[in-house]
Amino acid sequence: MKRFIQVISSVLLMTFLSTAAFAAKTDITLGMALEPPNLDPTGGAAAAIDEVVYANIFEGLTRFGSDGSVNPALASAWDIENDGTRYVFNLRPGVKFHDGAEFTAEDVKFSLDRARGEDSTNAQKALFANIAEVEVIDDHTVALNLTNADGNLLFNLAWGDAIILDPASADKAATDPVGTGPFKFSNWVQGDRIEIVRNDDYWGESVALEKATFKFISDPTAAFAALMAGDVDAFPNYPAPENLPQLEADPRFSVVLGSTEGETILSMNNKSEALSDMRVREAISHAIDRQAVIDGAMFGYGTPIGSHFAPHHPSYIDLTGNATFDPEAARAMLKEAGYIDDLTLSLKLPPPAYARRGGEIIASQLREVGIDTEIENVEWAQWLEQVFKGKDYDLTIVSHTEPLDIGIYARDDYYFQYDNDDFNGLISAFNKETDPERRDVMLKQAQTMVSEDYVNGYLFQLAKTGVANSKINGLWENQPTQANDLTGVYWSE
Amino acid sequence: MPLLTLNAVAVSIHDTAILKNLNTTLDAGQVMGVIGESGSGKSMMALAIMGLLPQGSALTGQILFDDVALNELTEKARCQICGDDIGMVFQEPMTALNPVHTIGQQVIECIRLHQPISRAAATALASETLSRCGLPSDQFPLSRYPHELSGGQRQRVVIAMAVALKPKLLIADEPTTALDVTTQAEILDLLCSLQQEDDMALMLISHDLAVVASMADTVVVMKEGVIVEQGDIEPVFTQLEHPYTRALFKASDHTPPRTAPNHRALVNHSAQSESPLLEVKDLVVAYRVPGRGWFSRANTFRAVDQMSFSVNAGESVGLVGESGCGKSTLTRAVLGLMPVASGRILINGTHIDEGRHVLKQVQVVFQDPYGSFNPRHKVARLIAEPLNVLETQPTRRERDRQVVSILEDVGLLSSDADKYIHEFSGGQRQRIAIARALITRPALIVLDEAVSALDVSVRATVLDLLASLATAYGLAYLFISHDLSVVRNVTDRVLVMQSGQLVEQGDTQSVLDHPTHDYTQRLVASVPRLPEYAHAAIDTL
Amino acid sequence: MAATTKSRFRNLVPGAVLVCIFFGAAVLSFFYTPFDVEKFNIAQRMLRPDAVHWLGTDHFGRDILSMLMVGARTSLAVAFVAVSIGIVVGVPLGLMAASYRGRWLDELIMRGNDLVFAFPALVIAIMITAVFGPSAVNAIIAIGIFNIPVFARLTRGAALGIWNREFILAARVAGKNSVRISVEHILPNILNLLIVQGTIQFSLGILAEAGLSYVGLGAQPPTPSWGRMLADSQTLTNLAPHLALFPGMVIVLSVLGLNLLGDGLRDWLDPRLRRE
Amino acid sequence: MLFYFFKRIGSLLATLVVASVVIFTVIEIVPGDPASYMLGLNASDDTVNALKAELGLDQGRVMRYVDWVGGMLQGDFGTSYTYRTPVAEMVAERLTVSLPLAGYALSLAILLAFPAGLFAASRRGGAADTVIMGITQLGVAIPNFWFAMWLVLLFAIKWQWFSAGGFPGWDAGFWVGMKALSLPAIALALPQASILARVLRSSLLDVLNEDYVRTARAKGLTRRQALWGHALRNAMIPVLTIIGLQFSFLLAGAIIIENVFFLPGLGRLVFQSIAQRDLIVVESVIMLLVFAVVMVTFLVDLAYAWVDPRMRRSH
Repeated sequence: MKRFIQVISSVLLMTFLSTAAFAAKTDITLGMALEPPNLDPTGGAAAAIDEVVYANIFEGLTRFGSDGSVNPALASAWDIENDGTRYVFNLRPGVKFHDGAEFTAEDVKFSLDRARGEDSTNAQKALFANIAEVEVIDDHTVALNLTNADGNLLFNLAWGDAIILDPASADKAATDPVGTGPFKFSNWVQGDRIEIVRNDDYWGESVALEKATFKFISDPTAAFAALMAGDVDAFPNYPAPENLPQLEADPRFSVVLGSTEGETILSMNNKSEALSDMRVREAISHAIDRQAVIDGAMFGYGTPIGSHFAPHHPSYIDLTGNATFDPEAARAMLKEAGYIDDLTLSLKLPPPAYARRGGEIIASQLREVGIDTEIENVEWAQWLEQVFKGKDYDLTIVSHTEPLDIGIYARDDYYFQYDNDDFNGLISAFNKETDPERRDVMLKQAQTMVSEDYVNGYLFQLAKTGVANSKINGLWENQPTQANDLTGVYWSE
Repeated sequence: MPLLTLNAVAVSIHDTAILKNLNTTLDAGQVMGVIGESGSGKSMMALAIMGLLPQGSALTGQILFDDVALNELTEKARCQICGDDIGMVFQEPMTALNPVHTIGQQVIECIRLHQPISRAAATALASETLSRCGLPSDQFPLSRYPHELSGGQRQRVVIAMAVALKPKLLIADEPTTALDVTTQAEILDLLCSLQQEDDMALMLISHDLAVVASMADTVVVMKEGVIVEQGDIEPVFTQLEHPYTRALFKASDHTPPRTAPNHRALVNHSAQSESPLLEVKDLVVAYRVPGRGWFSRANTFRAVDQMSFSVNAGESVGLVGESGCGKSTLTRAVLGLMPVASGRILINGTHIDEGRHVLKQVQVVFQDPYGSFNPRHKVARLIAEPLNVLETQPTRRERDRQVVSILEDVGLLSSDADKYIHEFSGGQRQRIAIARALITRPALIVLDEAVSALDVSVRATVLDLLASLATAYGLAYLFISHDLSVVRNVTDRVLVMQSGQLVEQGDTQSVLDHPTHDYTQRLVASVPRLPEYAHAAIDTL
Repeated sequence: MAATTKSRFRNLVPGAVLVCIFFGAAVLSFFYTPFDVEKFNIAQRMLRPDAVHWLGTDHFGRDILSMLMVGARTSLAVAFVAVSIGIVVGVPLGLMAASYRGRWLDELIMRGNDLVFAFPALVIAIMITAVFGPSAVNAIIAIGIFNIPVFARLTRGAALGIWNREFILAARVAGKNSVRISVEHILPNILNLLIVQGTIQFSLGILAEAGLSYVGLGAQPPTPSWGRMLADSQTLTNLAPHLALFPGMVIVLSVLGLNLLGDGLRDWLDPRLRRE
Repeated sequence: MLFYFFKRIGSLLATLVVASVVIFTVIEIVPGDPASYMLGLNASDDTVNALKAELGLDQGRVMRYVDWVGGMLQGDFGTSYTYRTPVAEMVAERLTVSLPLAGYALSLAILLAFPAGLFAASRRGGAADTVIMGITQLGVAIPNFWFAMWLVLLFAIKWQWFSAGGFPGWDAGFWVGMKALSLPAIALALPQASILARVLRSSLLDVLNEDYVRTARAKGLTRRQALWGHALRNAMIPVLTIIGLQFSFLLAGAIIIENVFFLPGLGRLVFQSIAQRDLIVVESVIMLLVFAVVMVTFLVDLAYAWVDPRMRRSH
């Protein structure tokens, strides 16, 4: 077998040398694990939608930078008035939709009203809950009047679900998206690929790539094969970390490790019979060897976390100490809680490798402290039905990929069924707060609270493991939101 | 000099000898009859000549045809002779033709295989040959498929293929055994005329002495792979030197000694009632045949049409008729296996569908000694099966006792009770079948072609057994057969059946000697007879 | 045309040997496996075969040989039960159809068969698991369902042949009803056929289990099964080919063994059925 | 013949109707609804209901069944919940991959199987026979997806003769398309070829024992001539059945292979749709597949009649 690998790599090396001298390419093929169900980010939750259209085809008033910062986009500047309850945006002039339509304040009003309206099918409707009125001042000025002061507004408007559509083409967005971005939608071979091409009269500085193809490869082996065979140039979220060392060793590829907003947690049903007892939850947290999970499931890629918070965020505090790996302690606590080798919990695992593999490892670790688990692998649809909606579960493993989403702990009837009035109070206060310092403090409190209540088992921050041809530059390193922003991407000679 | 010579030919399959040291000759234009019972190796000899021996068989000696040693030729060279100079006709016309080719194609193929002539010419020759063989192309176009022809017609096609190229030698292996008497007669005539027209040599293989005697110039008598006697037919058949030949003759015309059944046996059956044992009144049995076309009502086909007859206790009644005349349907009806459209079947005056106890009076022996037993059951169980019809099931011991005694009655050993059926010969199996029929102490046994599948010698012994049982048990027989000679020898009365109807009935002797109905006449006429000299010989036995 | 004893056992012996090995391994695994398959050891993962781990270790550091032994239980059990379902349901249906040949019940059963046959097996299997959630049991059901018409059809065909034999007439003369005839006369005479088909279906069952598990619909963790081992190893083939190699080979060999056994039995039990 | 023909059509339709009911009912009990799947974790209930209404999921069952069937009869298979495009279009799109793939694989299988089967049968018991039968035994035993894995490892990753998967589309050129389908087709064909070869051989051997083959030999045909001229056509009937079954199998059964080679085929469409609870697609595609199977069997029956004149009159 060793020889076999050597043969492969030597062959690869040769092909590399032979393909070394080429003029700079202006087209790129990106691999994606999941195919978007449609291309309207305001009409579906699937991350894959944003991964294709965000910042490429569609733009919002604000947008995320690769470091997570919120930057101007269609809005060139804004003023905050009435101590945070009114935002006035100056829109960029001379912006055109791909179909030639002029971009005006009316479009903004239309889009935001559409998103928050009665029959809205926007997956993140909550983001706009706080908007009382969208007020068109003139063609290039629009104001948002809020019910309460909202420190998150600019941040919220940067989400893919808040992009601006043209009333004329909005309905076709699902299959024929028309936006203001640097790329135009050109072709979709369902089940195989989506192609976008450069938008030559883009308002911003024009992009280097003339054409980009998103190829959908769900099977990790296939993904590896596709990279090796040169069928795809890059895989921004490479689905099989186990192959990364090999790819790193390969001069044709550069492996980019970055952070995502994905807090990967062992969610616990805080209202289920056994888990309503905090001692049990704490025991479980101590029974888990995070590093083993990270190594076994993610092959070492991932940062341990102690709370529901992203390490790269300025307000992050390391709380991993609250749940150190300590089987003895775990046993003791279980005993205290009255369970001696007689606790059986259901563990429902959605498709991603972190859940399926991680689940098996955690199951074996729990077995060590005397907790039996009934593993059930579920498809996402079932997961939503049974776990997320039905709360028919004890344990599950999910990565929560929305940015700064610790607020979900305050939602009543959210699937962990955590309810803690102090925490709810804290969050609602935080949402109103606009002062950075106090927001920072509040976030730190929130982290500590959920960590010390052992609401869930906090495992690790999902790493963004991107693989790309080493001659490609400008792909996002981190993933503040689900996106493959191609504006800055170019091939070096 | 002879056309065909066998020099010390011996054949063995997987090292078991099938044919041993055969020496014989056949001259051009001559007819050689080959006589022998099953397993005598007569068919194997034919296959050996054609080079169609099964895989794994080894042949020694020489088969000379026109001074060429066939068995030393290459497959190719041999194939040039076979079908051209040597033709062959097989026993089973139903399966001898390729179902997916038209009869024309099959004849033409044979012609063009050996003669470089145009398709047109071949077609012409083919249709000519077929009409020579009694299939004129105006009624039987070359485009017919085998399944559209009757057995006799198919056999004519096979013959046509064999004689199309006017071979020097025609081998006919039991060409008529599977056919009805009348058809048999026609086919034999056909072979005869063809043989004379083309002056072929003919090797006619048959188990039927009469058939051979009526056609052959010379005869070869085979037994267990050996030629026991051969020579010109008349001397052989008159002197009957060899004991085996003599035995064959005796058996072929065997008349079992028949004494009237003793009265006690009878009385206990035909219950005081004066009604006959079996009475069939205006019986109609019909099949539904799905109508062609959509809503056309399924029209019914009357297999048995308005038949009335009766069988008295202790009597032996023959039922003759050709295949498809409704014999077996009638049998099944009488056995209560078939719904009756109209008419009545009475046993001792009671209707058969009034329950099992009536049915136990009637039992049956089927034709096929191989197919009529469940190979997975032991003999004891097989024989005891009909006991199921009794109201009160006997105890196990009682059952075994009956089985054993019956086994002995039919001339088998009590030890045979726990053997499986495949350990028995055909004759023994029919004895077991009889035992099975006897176990319920019936008054009537239906013998459905019960001896047709047996070799003459075996048949004779079985017939004797039946006769003696009739006496001992006071049995009546309904003896269904296509073989008039047997019927003549074992029955008191005979019923003649044609296409579902009873055309003639009466005392066996008179009916068969002076048939009134023309069908009966045709039937009787077509039965092959031993020539006078042979009869003379038999009488001297 | 009797076969020489040599060719008669050419299939039977190797087939039987292979099958015995795998069943043996499965049984043995209840009492002994080289290593505990419940113990994970991430540090020891994906070791190449060596003196300690004869077939190496998997991505959780479990001993592959042990996994294969334990996995044999699942894979064989799934296939076996699935076949049993097919036989238990299919054979009676077939017998019924045969004894009512030509009538509406026969029609009904046969049309039912066609219906099941008409459905794309794998798709339905996926549907079933979508409805009831993936598990070994549901895999069994999914595979079992498609075994039913196979046996029903086979049984009916063979039974029809037997029904025409004269000994059935004899049994009817003895006043036996079609149920008793089916049980006493038909069944014993088609048993060989069923056994042979059984082994064949068994092997197909193993393949099916592998296929289902490969798409994640078979046995659920932690229960090992050959199919799941393949599935788990699929992303690692280029890293540690032996993870995919051994389970695959085991599947191939067991299926091969069963097929050989099937052909062998056919040759051995009943010359009339012989294909060779 | 005509009567038979219509009778078959009748039972064919019956099958389809029953099938449609079965499919619909099964789909109905599948847990998980597309709307909430599409809207994900943070969606509020009224949003979900809004979408449900938009997708027409709020109507009654009978209503939906009628709509569905009625639609299909007019060639309208409904609109995909997730893709928001007409199912008919999607299916047509996928068929441009699945049909050629199935055809490619099947012809490969036939091209391999016939020579092998004939050769083995004519050399029966000989060395060649033993070898061929050995190989086919192996071929039957190898799981095609496992085989596919190694194909990719060798031909795509190691030697890079073929791309690891995906489908450029026919507009990229016929041969390009064929090349992309080659590895999958091979992976699919191997087991099918083995089965076919075995069936062909055994059915040939059965036929070779028939009386009419002996008759043919008596006419002076050599063994080989008899094999070609008389045995082959009669041996076709079981073979045809198998080919029919295999085609319909390949149409849908390629799911796993399509995953290994990430081909945008019909099988994968169903697979994804089930995962995404895009039930309208699932229903319609399964229905389509059932239809295909039924049609194929029907055609096979007709083929029987063509091969065997006896069938033309029967029934």
